[in-house]
Amino acid sequence: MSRLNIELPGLSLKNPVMPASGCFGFGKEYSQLYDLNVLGAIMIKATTPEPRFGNPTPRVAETPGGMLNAIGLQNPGLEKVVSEELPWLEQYEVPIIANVAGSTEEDYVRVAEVISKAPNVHALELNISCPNVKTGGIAFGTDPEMAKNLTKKVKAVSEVPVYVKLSPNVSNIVSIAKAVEDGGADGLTMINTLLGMRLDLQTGKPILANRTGGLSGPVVKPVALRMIYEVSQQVHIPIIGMGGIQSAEDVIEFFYAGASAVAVGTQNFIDPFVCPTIIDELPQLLTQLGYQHISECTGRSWKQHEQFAYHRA
Amino acid sequence: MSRLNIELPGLSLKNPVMPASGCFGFGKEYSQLYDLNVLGAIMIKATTPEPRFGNPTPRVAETPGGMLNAIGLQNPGLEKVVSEELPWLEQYEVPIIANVAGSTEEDYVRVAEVISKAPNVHALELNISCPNVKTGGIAFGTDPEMAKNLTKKVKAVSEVPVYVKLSPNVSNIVSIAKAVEDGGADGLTMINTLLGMRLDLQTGKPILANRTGGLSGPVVKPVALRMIYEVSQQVHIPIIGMGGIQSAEDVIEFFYAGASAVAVGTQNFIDPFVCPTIIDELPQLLTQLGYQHISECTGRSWKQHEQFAYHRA
Amino acid sequence: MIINDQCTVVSQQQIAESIFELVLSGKIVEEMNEPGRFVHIKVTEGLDPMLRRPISIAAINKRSNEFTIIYRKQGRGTSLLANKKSGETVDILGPLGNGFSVAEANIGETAVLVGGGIGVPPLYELAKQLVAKGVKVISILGFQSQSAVFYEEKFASLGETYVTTVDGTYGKKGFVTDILGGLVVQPDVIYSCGPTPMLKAIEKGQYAAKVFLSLEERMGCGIGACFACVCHTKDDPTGHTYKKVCTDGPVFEAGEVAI
Amino acid sequence: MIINDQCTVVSQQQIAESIFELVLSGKIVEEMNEPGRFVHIKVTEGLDPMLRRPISIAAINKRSNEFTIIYRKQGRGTSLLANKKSGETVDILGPLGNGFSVAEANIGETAVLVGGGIGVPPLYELAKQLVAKGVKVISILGFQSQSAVFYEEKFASLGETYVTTVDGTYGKKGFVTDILGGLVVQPDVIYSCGPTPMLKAIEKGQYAAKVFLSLEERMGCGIGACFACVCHTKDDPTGHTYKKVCTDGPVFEAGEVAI
Ligand SMILES: Cc1cc2nc3c(=O)[nH]c(=O)nc-3n(C[C@H](O)[C@H](O)[C@H](O)COP(=O)(O)OP(=O)(O)OC[C@H]3O[C@@H](n4cnc5c(N)ncnc54)[C@H](O)[C@@H]3O)c2cc1C
Ligand SMILES: Cc1cc2nc3c(=O)[nH]c(=O)nc-3n(C[C@H](O)[C@H](O)[C@H](O)COP(=O)(O)OP(=O)(O)OC[C@H]3O[C@@H](n4cnc5c(N)ncnc54)[C@H](O)[C@@H]3O)c2cc1C
Ligand SMILES: Cc1cc2nc3c(=O)[nH]c(=O)nc-3n(C[C@H](O)[C@H](O)[C@H](O)COP(=O)(O)O)c2cc1C
Ligand SMILES: Cc1cc2nc3c(=O)[nH]c(=O)nc-3n(C[C@H](O)[C@H](O)[C@H](O)COP(=O)(O)O)c2cc1C
Ligand code: FES
Ligand code: FES
Repeated sequence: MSRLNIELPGLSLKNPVMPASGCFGFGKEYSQLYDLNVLGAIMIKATTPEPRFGNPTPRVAETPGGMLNAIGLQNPGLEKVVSEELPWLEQYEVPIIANVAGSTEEDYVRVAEVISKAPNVHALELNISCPNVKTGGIAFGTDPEMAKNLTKKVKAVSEVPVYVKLSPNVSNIVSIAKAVEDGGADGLTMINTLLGMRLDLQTGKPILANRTGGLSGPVVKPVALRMIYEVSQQVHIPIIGMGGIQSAEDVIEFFYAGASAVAVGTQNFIDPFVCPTIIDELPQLLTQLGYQHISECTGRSWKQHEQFAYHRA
Repeated sequence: MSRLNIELPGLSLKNPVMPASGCFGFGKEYSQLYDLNVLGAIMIKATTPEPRFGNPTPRVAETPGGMLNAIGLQNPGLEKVVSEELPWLEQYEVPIIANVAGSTEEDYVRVAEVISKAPNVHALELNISCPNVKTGGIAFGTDPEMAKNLTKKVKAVSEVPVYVKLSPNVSNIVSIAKAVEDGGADGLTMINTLLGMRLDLQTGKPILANRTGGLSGPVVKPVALRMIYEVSQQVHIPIIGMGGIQSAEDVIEFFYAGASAVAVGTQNFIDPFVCPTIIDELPQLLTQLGYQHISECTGRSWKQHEQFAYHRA
Repeated sequence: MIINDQCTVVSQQQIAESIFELVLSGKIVEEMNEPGRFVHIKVTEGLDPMLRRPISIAAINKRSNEFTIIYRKQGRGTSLLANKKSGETVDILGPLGNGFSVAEANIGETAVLVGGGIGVPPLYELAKQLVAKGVKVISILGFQSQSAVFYEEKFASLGETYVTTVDGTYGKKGFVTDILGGLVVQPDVIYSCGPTPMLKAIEKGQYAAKVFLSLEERMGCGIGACFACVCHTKDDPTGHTYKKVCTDGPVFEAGEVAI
Repeated sequence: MIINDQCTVVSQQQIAESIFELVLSGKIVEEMNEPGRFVHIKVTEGLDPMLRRPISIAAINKRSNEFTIIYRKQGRGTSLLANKKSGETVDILGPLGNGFSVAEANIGETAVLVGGGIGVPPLYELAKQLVAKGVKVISILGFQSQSAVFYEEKFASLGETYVTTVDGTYGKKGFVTDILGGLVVQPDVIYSCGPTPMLKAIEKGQYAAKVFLSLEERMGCGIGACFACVCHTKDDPTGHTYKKVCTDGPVFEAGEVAI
């Protein structure tokens, strides 16, 4: 009996662990290192209608306990993703979640329409939270109305369930989450990166050519957990959690906060075997903590509070 | 000739390094360790009209490279701060910046009016960004209109310049900064803590009794730098920067981003001698980097970009 | 005076399951006198982990300029501490807090020391000082299981010593209060350190006129500046009066604070 | 094959000002053949610092199962690496990237190796392999100052070797290109690694028909997945075609990418 399988809209996951978008390319590199079939799913790199080179380099900078990136959505473009990258991934029995990006509503709609038809794409991840592009991206992610409208339009054309990826750079994450739920989102993925910066001591200038970049890694974990905790209590759609996950223990913490599955980003760069390692370790950790199935952990932090409030009433 | 003195509204600082509010109590504890006269200024613990016990314990939790706190503005109340804490601090030749907090506009106004009359209080720091209290605090810090109105009211009664302390938990830090500048703020202090959370692996419950708490320490540095960089280019009032400062190098990085002075918070807990150490090390670092005076570093990141744009035109 | 000292590891050894005894030397020892105080340890340079860890002083040796701490390896901080080898340095801030007052027990009186698990260590220095003063010491040490028992002989060499284990694998099966309640002599003073339920039971039992309890709380600064470690006072359990565990405590008299 | 190996420190020594030579052993050596590839090093467990550091392989010793890296101690990562002592382990991911192709130089031809500063190390394994093949090797090594010079004798034992220093404190005062331009023999192949201005000058000078340059770029993953390290191709300098320094490079033929 599997203790890790999870059913989410569009996704029958053998386990709830997947690489996060932009941290795993289109899978080829990591396939040299291990069998991708062990993964619960794969979130592929953001796809835009046209090929994009992205930002000038340097594109990464290190911060205490984390990193900044300003890749700028570099990708080979919709056509090539659909004709080359996705077909290559078909050799694996792993559902693909396609990360959809763009500068205008039309961009998102176009990518969603086409990419959602690919046989191995089981869900879309609507990236309204990329901090590293000048137009679109995060603008959609900080305005509830815009986020809702975009979600609606994408839902209208998508052949698979749509997850919306939320930005943490907002005053009120719950209002954005509710707006996209209203717009018809089937699920949420959170969080994308926090906007940050580093400056070079010698020159006084930003280390990143793009000046600012997205903060990821262990440092963002407490922010991600807090947001998932807040949002999961207010929406009725599932959350795929991410932000600084490094270990099986971290996965459980995200489930406690309210996640139903998780993605691992930055840690793939540090330990390329982190996903299979976590998947291996989860069953034993569940045993240790006294759970039969990982789904028992979802929302345990607030579900217990509810129960507690109930008992007192 | 001093290479570190800085003139800011209300504040003649012999050097630009001061302990951050809430991380230094009212100075007594650290005075056992070193002579407080070395400090540029002292930002004292938030003061509310009435004494507050704050939140239940545990009030702190560790996170990778940072910490969460949910003290909840514990303080002895306005009367005692004015009659006991501030007079005790008068033995030092150090300007005091009084951190003003409350649940309602009236609270802020009352504290500001009284505390700004204390002879050694040279400036107020309006705390509209505490994430750990249910009413007031951060609500004022995420709504530009509320922030502006509160600033106006406090300015109307304060006998000393008013600095407003900004919350990083917002979609658009520049709009809040401009709003409080409009409201008459003499300066800004930024950033307060990022809202975060940790969960206990064994129980599934939040580690903090208050559930969520404010994230501080090195992890928030890139976020603080980015916000200071954005805001300093858009306002005409000075910024006292803070968020993860641990070293003289960090101080320079904050200046580059746009700060005119800095505060050190969490690092006081790890190295209680951090402020004097940084103050000692700054002159040598300036020499190494080729600056005569620390003020040359302020805004160097974007001032150079301006120059560059100018040269190209 | 509180100082920040880079102490040298004299020796480190495991003395029970997950329990380590670390002997350190440094000039901080000159500042150490009262038992029951603690040190705040930065287990590694850098930010992983970032915060200091509070650990009680278990023994002070003025002559050799050494002190001992005993700790349980549990999370990242104590695990890294357990890796320290002789000759390496450890960043120590201290001594901190208010400890056990030896003055509360008079010559010839009987003090009962009640420790639970990693609450046992600070009682050892206390026992030594009490005995040196001429106070009769009875020690009651509670552990989970046989494998967790440590320092029994050390305490035994200073006075009557009882050991309990929760699972009965060593000493008497049960809790320290089982022994405490059955003592023939009436203690003049009780000093205790251990898990909160144990301290509560001891406070409730009113086993002696003077009872001193050492508390634990999550700490930030350890020196009284951050308000992380406060507790309510017993006579104002919901008000705004408070005590700080790091400076007013960790040792309080029973009835002083709400535990 | 790329593997993640916990290598053992065989020796570590400082060989010039701030320059360290670290010899490691591990089964990863079985995977190492081509010169000019690099390893991605996690200098310490935990998150301080977090990212791996790319460092070139300077020498491969298949018989003893050892390889050498030479690096400049500058930031936190390399400083921690410099503390590693014999017997300790270092977390190595590799070998990574496309290195210098020995096949490009034919037996009897002349290859000129041009290295600047910490660009010198990967040329050493290259020199050894070229000489073993029967290629004539001339090495031109540029440094800032006398105190920064290293490995001159090692290169000299493999062929004609020139050293330049910027301040003239050792060898010829000036830049490597001063020597390169004045060589009597016409190089068949040039292999170079060093600071970008140097590489640009070599590319521009067209000193040989075949020129190979090893680039540096800030890296995330090191294996081609994160798009941190891309550069434009020379024939499409503003378009969307690109090469990744970590997998397509670090070694490129002159004219391949925009540097
Ligand atoms: C005054 C005082 C004296 C103490 N004396 C001893 C002693 O002599 N021997 C001993 O083994 N332990 C003692 N403790 C408990 C000790 O501080 C914790 O076991 C230790 O901090 C755990 O650190 P960690 O990194 O291993 O665990 P982690 O769980 O990784 O620590 C995470 C964070 O929680 C804090 N924390 C975790 N458990 C505790 C706790 N029980 N009390 C306070 N903070 C905690 C840590 O300090 C750290 O900030 C004492 C605690 C206090 C307050
Ligand atoms: C393919 C390749 C091969 C290299 N080979 C060598 C070598 O053989 N010997 C040697 O001394 N150095 C080499 N370098 C440079 C080396 O990677 C950096 O000196 C090192 O990463 C600095 O780390 P730090 O922690 O000391 O510095 P920090 O400045 O603290 O590093 C901060 C961040 O910037 C990155 N960084 C800093 N400088 C560089 C740089 N020049 N190139 C790429 N990333 C950088 C670090 O990796 C880290 O992520 C090579 C770089 C590349 C890309
Ligand atoms: C180098 C890099 C590239 C990224 N690219 C994308 C992307 O293309 N689309 C996207 O939605 N998120 C992208 N992200 C964000 C991650 O998917 C993830 O949300 C974030 O990094 C937090 O998780 P982590 O801390 O585990 O990395 C990227 C992150 C990094 C570090
Ligand atoms: C324990 C603790 C208590 C704090 N209390 C206050 C406070 O009372 N008022 C306030 O404006 N900021 C308070 N802060 C925020 C700090 O002043 C500072 O803005 C923040 O911690 C970021 O700086 P740092 O990373 O250097 O700590 C507190 C921070 C900590 C860690
Ligand atoms: S730990 Fe900071 S006040 Fe006690
Ligand atoms: S470093 Fe990640 S693609 Fe090159």
